[in-house]
Amino acid sequence: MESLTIVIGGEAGQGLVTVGQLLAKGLVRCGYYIVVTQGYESRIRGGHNTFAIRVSADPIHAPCEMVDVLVALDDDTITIDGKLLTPNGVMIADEKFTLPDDLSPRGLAVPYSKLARGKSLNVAAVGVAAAILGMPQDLLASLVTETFADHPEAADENASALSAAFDWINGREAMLPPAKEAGKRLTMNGTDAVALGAMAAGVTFCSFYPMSPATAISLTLAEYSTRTGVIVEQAEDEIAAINMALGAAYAGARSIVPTSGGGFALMSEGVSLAGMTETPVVIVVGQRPGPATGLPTRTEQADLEFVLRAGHGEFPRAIFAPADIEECFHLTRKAFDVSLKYQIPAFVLIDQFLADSYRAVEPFAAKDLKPVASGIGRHTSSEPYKRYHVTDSGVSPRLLPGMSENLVVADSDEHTEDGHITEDLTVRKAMVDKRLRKLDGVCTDVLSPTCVGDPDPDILFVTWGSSRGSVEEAAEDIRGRGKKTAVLSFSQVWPLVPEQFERHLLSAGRTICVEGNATGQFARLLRAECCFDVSDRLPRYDGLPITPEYVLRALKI
Amino acid sequence: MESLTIVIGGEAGQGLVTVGQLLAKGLVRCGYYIVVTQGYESRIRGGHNTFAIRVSADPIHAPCEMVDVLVALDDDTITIDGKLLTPNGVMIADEKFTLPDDLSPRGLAVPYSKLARGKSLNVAAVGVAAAILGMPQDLLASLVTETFADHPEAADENASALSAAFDWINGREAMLPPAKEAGKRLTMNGTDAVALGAMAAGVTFCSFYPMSPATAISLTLAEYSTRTGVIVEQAEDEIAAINMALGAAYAGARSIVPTSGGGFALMSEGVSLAGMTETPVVIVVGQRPGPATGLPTRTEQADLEFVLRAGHGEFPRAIFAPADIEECFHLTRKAFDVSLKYQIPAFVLIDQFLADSYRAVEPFAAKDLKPVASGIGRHTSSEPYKRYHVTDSGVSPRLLPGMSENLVVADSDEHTEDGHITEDLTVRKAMVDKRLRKLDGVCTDVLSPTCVGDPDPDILFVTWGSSRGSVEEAAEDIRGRGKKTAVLSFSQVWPLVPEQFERHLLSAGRTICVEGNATGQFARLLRAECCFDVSDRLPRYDGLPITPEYVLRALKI
Amino acid sequence: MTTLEDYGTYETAWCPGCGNFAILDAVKSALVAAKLSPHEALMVSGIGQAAKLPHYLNCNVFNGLHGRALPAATGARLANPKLHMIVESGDGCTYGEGGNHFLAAIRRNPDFTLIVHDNQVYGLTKGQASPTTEEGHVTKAQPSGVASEPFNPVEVAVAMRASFVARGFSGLPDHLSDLIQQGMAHKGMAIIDVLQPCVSFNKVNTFAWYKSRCTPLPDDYDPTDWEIALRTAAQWGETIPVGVLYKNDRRTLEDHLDMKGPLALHKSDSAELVSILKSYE
Amino acid sequence: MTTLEDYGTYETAWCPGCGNFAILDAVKSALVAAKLSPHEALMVSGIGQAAKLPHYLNCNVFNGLHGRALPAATGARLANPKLHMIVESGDGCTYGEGGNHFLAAIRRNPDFTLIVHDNQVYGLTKGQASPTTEEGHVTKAQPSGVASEPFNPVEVAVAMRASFVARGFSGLPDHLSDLIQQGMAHKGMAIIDVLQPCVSFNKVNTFAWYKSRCTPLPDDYDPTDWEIALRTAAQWGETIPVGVLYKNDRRTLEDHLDMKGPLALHKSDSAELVSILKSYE
Ligand SMILES: Cc1ncc(C[n+]2csc(CCOP(=O)(O)OP(=O)(O)O)c2C)c(N)n1
Ligand SMILES: Cc1ncc(C[n+]2csc(CCOP(=O)(O)OP(=O)(O)O)c2C)c(N)n1
Ligand code: SF4
Ligand code: SF4
Ligand SMILES: [Mg+2]
Ligand SMILES: [Mg+2]
Repeated sequence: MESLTIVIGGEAGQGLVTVGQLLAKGLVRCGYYIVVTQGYESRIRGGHNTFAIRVSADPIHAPCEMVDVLVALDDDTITIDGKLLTPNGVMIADEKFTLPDDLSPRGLAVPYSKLARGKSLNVAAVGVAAAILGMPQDLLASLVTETFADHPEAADENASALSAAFDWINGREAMLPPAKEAGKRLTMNGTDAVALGAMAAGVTFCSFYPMSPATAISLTLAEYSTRTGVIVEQAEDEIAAINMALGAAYAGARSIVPTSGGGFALMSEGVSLAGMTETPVVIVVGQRPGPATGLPTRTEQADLEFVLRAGHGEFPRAIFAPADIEECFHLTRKAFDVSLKYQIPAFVLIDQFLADSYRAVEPFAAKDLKPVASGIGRHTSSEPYKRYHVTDSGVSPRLLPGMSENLVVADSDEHTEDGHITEDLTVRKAMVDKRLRKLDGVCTDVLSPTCVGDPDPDILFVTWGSSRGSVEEAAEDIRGRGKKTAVLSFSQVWPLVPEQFERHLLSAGRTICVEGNATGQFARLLRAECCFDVSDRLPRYDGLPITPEYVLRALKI
Repeated sequence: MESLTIVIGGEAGQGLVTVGQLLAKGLVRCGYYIVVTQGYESRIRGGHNTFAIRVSADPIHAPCEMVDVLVALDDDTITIDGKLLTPNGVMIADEKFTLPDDLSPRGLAVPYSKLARGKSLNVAAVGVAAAILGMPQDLLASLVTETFADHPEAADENASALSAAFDWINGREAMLPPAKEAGKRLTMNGTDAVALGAMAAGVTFCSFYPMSPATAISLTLAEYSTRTGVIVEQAEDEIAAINMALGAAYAGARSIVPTSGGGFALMSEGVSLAGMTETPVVIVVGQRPGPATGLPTRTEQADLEFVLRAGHGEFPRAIFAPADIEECFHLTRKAFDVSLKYQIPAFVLIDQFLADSYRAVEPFAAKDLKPVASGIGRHTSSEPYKRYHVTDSGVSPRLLPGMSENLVVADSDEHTEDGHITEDLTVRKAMVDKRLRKLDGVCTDVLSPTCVGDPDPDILFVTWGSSRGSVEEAAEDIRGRGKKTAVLSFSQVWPLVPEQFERHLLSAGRTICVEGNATGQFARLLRAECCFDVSDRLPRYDGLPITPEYVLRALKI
Repeated sequence: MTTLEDYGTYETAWCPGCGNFAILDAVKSALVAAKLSPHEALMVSGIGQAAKLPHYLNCNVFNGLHGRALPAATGARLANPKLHMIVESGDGCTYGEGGNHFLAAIRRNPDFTLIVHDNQVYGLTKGQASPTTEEGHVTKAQPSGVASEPFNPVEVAVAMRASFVARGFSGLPDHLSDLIQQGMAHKGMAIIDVLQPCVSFNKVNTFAWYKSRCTPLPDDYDPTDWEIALRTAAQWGETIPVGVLYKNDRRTLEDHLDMKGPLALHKSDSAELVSILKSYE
Repeated sequence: MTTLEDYGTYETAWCPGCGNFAILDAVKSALVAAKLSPHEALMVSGIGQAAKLPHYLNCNVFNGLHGRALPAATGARLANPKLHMIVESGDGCTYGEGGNHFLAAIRRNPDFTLIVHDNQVYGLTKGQASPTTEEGHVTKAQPSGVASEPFNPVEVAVAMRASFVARGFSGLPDHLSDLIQQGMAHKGMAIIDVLQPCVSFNKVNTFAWYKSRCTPLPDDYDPTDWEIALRTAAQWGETIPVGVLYKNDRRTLEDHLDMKGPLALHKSDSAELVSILKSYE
């Protein structure tokens, strides 16, 4: 499919994200598909940031490294991102900057001081870009009005900057082909979609400690808290966050805890508590490059094994790794479902790339979504209620404290069926078996990996989480060159049910596991779970997302 | 080999451990081999505790479930442990208790009130047991004098109780065969040996937060702190403990951090910091059954995968799992060595069983041990010193702050060679590669698993850590019944070097992985690391150690 | 009517002579005095000897992690403001491992009662120093004596203007039960630090030691005067004042959040979600 | 002689106009005034905007985890008592994530200086409330305003009898540099809470806001009087006193441990080990 990539580059604090979002939303409203990649540093002002929008009239699912339209808000952007400009690419920059000589006629030196007043320079830049792309002026104008509705003065300034920009470009041929249908899609990124998925699951409690790139999930929940009734509590630390979430869940809340690797590390003990007390909780881990503080604003997929093994002792869990924004929504919702159904901790593993990646998303049929089951039972027998009654499925009927005359006793020690601390080692064994038996149920609910492409492929790519889009696009490209390819992609990475996918692995000529970490964590998991050793690994761990080009380069194609 | 098991049973607070240690030490001094198993509850007084000493004139390495001599200090012991008495076993109890009818003549109703005054009843009980075992009275008498040296009054009382007990038994045939050689061996348990191993490695700093079964390691280090110069600091929590240890190590200390699963969970972030800053530290994890608080005083081997994956991001580590007390000493020392050499976190994974298991240990040739290398380099070049200089081995020369004019900059963010925070993604990749390259070095230093038994065995048992002794004894027993058996046993569980052991796995008819957890963590690790799937798993997770009988029962032998 | 029998009698894992027994009795009698049925009460605890208390009476229980009783309790509180909650743990659990949560809970002021069994030692792990152990106290972990100055929880709580700060003594059971009743009746977080002898590991601060020092506040003591309260809370010597040291009527966390009822009864409104989704168009 | 140049000049990742620049200058001038060469100084920090400071001058650096500067510093202190140490971090890092360590460090009293850049907000993560953010302050994370009462670090430190407690303001650079010099000269932990405007995220407590309130203590102020110190530390309104609020000469952690020199120079004595092993015979 044909696509263009627009990159807006500048310093932190220049308002890059605001205009990037504006342009992104405008494109989606026009009916285009987009994939946004945000690159920024761990600072509030200065440095070099980019907001890249790949756009196409056809569905796209991956970023692209080349630049067709570069909106340079500072000098650095010209030198750094200018290198990636395609032969027909256009660079848009303030006339006061020096554009490279070899650029004309593809350099547009814009007289911003004439087009824009005050802070509206950015909007003028968007206007220029929108105009050369061929976007309708009125659509952008109304978007600007909406965006700045709370700041009437800014709104006026921006509106006039926009029209001045369109006037200045006037008459140039549109770079974008027309969109295929009017846009009804939503524009949102991964953190939005996770938050909305949680709302769709009826989330009522969120405790968090700020940490990039997960903070925005809690902020979105907070933004709508008065409308949805969710309580959002900033905790004193991550340990408090997880323990609050568990206390709340015990008492009947649907709890979510968004964090990132380092914060999650502090929650490991709490994860184990969730396992022992069989308290449902959804934990979202927004991955970024580690170890330790690492690169706080970049992307990586290196916390899979940690999330899988976090917490001392043994207990079942489920881990979802959404591949795109739709899945961020649906799988967060499903994480609640599984967590409540089996009374286990469930994880949503995203990463900075996906967290920040705006896309055009088919509207969710929010009205038609079946409500997530509460998992709360009733106690009708005349026997005293037992929170940890041993059942065949391992799932014990769950009641809530204070909501009936029954007493609900939850304990972090090994406990009897009625929840009290015990030293009886026969009970111990029965309780371990009961807890682990729940995994059988979880397995029946596991989302199958998708496998797209040729049957019996020469190359089967294996991937997981947010890398799917790029790997599928690369595979398609290779297929275009006459090789049979397919992509096996996991959006639920635990538990794995080999029967769902083993045949794909076995039918491939060569298997290549593409993932955003250095040591090949998913490849190792495949070996551990189905004794299958992929032929090759294609890792990325420089802080950037896997792109189709990255895959092709690595395969020397 | 022939052996007897003496069990002392009673309530917490009855002084069981004191007399158990007395008897254990006495037996070792006589020249016997022992294996102690302690069973106790998470309380200070009351409940049902046991101190079991298996004793033999030949080397033994495993506990035994049957009881030959039962010293019952309370009624419960008679009913509970009495069931395990062998046909020729003897039960020793106060005459005021009612011994089971079917016991005579194997029940000894002791008139303690006549033999002992005050608190010396326990020593009288030891005396009775020692006398029927056939231990020399004078050896025990001097041991009692030593043990109560600080309480002259108690010493006197105990001495007379002891001789009264011997007099009372007078003339009975010794149950124990004579020892084969005079005892020169040491009596110590796992926590002692870990602490001593750390001292042998020149430990200078220990930070900890109390947690069973690891606390005793720190207490032993504290006990000798004025003599060895080690600083032992009780931290406000486990997070402080690990961060203190790292701060101290950065500044030149050799740091150790003893903890258990739940405390370790809180250290996950710190482990990641050790990985990123390349700060050496030894972390001892004393495993107990989880999840969460679990069974605080029992045993399990279920934190392997957690310790292996703890911490976000990717970095090398080494994990030792001593099989016996000698290895507790030597592998703790080796953990320091590896940690200092490669500037990585190194782990010693023990468990409650081993922590509390007194054994007869060949004296360590402390004088002949080669000192553990400091890992501190020198900076001779005229270039400024770079803490994270990229080298072929991945190991950068390490200097200490304040010890020269060179500045030592350590950073939890991704950093340049000179240790300063960076956003350069090329540097990022180089640093990941540098850190991970160190694993190659670690691999060259890996301790080979031991493989004992028949070549090409019908059954190859695979095991790790403290289960080795029991599995080897069970294998020997099976061999005695005409089946070829062998045991492959890992005392270093990470990294694994398949070339060291693959041939053993492949040459076996059937492979059975015996480990103290429910889900088969080591078996899974074998699949992940060498794509080898054991034929069967033999798990134990009821809080008790794996015993030879347990293995034989499970195999229906 | 609720009676003591409703709260049951259980075998405990405590040592004979331990101060915990008296605290348990005081808690039960306070619950009865408050006319609460067992199912209306939720007890949250951490890990330690003290933290086992909730297992020894009939009620709802969340017995969580060492040091983490307060955040778990805060979560439960927010999930169901109708529950009558007592948080129960030891000095090590609350001021050691859980120190940060102690500070945060005072700042939040949730409406529950915190009872800290302060035996000035880590009991369950066999006698290491806790934050309230006195300087110089010798233990196996501190063979040269504790190096840190002790933490005075009531002093810090008063300094931070916690909304209810009391000190009790397990050897004054009626006084203690009354403190707990007052704490439960108080709107906001009631902190009750209860001095409690540990017969097994604290050979310094014994029953007799406390008994000779703990002196109830005079009847005319004004717990609303912050400066006096601070001075009183700081007292720790031949006389240790016990009673309600300080209180105020700060807003509670629940007031701030304008809480309506149990979150479990909250009906999520799909129309609201639809309208929120619209803002992403 | 050490000069400012020895400490170098670096590009920073801070926002133009941020109060951090003045703090950096004050730290450098205090180091020069103390006649320390860069290699004699160790700066330990956590994570946040403030915590980046050690990267912007020549010295030894341990830039650890968010919230964990104090324990790392305590470890380094114990490993080498000869190092001249400054611990540097933000209000979120020190009083939020690191609150428990703040309490423990006050009780331990290690000999180093703690400089807290108190901008009353989480800067690096974009403006959420920190423990010192005022009640009612609106942020994206607290759209209905902060529900908790703010933490007054100097008040708690004085209440706990920390050995040196000061408050400074980045807008009074000479005064601040003097505080840091005094802190470094003090034997024991010197706590300096530095009010610092965050131009990007704190639109309430701005430079002007602080400037009009921060008032140096009078010359005759007696920082050894605990009650006065406590009252002074509690002041937070139209006037905010800055200066050394309180100090005492408590024993330090190092005194207690009778430390002799860098642990790295410690020679382990195998004869001692042999004799210890003998006790296991
Ligand atoms: C994370 C963690 N660290 C350590 C422990 C071990 N531990 C259990 S109880 C306890 C101390 C309890 O002291 P305190 O809270 O004063 O209660 P007490 O036993 O004195 O009543 C400790 C350290 C634990 N369970 N979890
Ligand atoms: C364990 C952990 N949790 C959260 C974060 C994310 N984080 C980085 S800086 C910061 C807040 C910093 O605030 P403050 O300490 O006040 O410093 P400032 O940026 O305001 O100077 C947070 C929450 C982290 N790095 N690590
Ligand atoms: S150890 Fe101390 S606190 Fe615990 S039950 Fe025994 S006497 Fe009570
Ligand atoms: S965000 Fe605030 S504190 Fe951070 S550098 Fe900018 S102005 Fe300073
Ligand atoms: Mg205690
Ligand atoms: Mg701040």
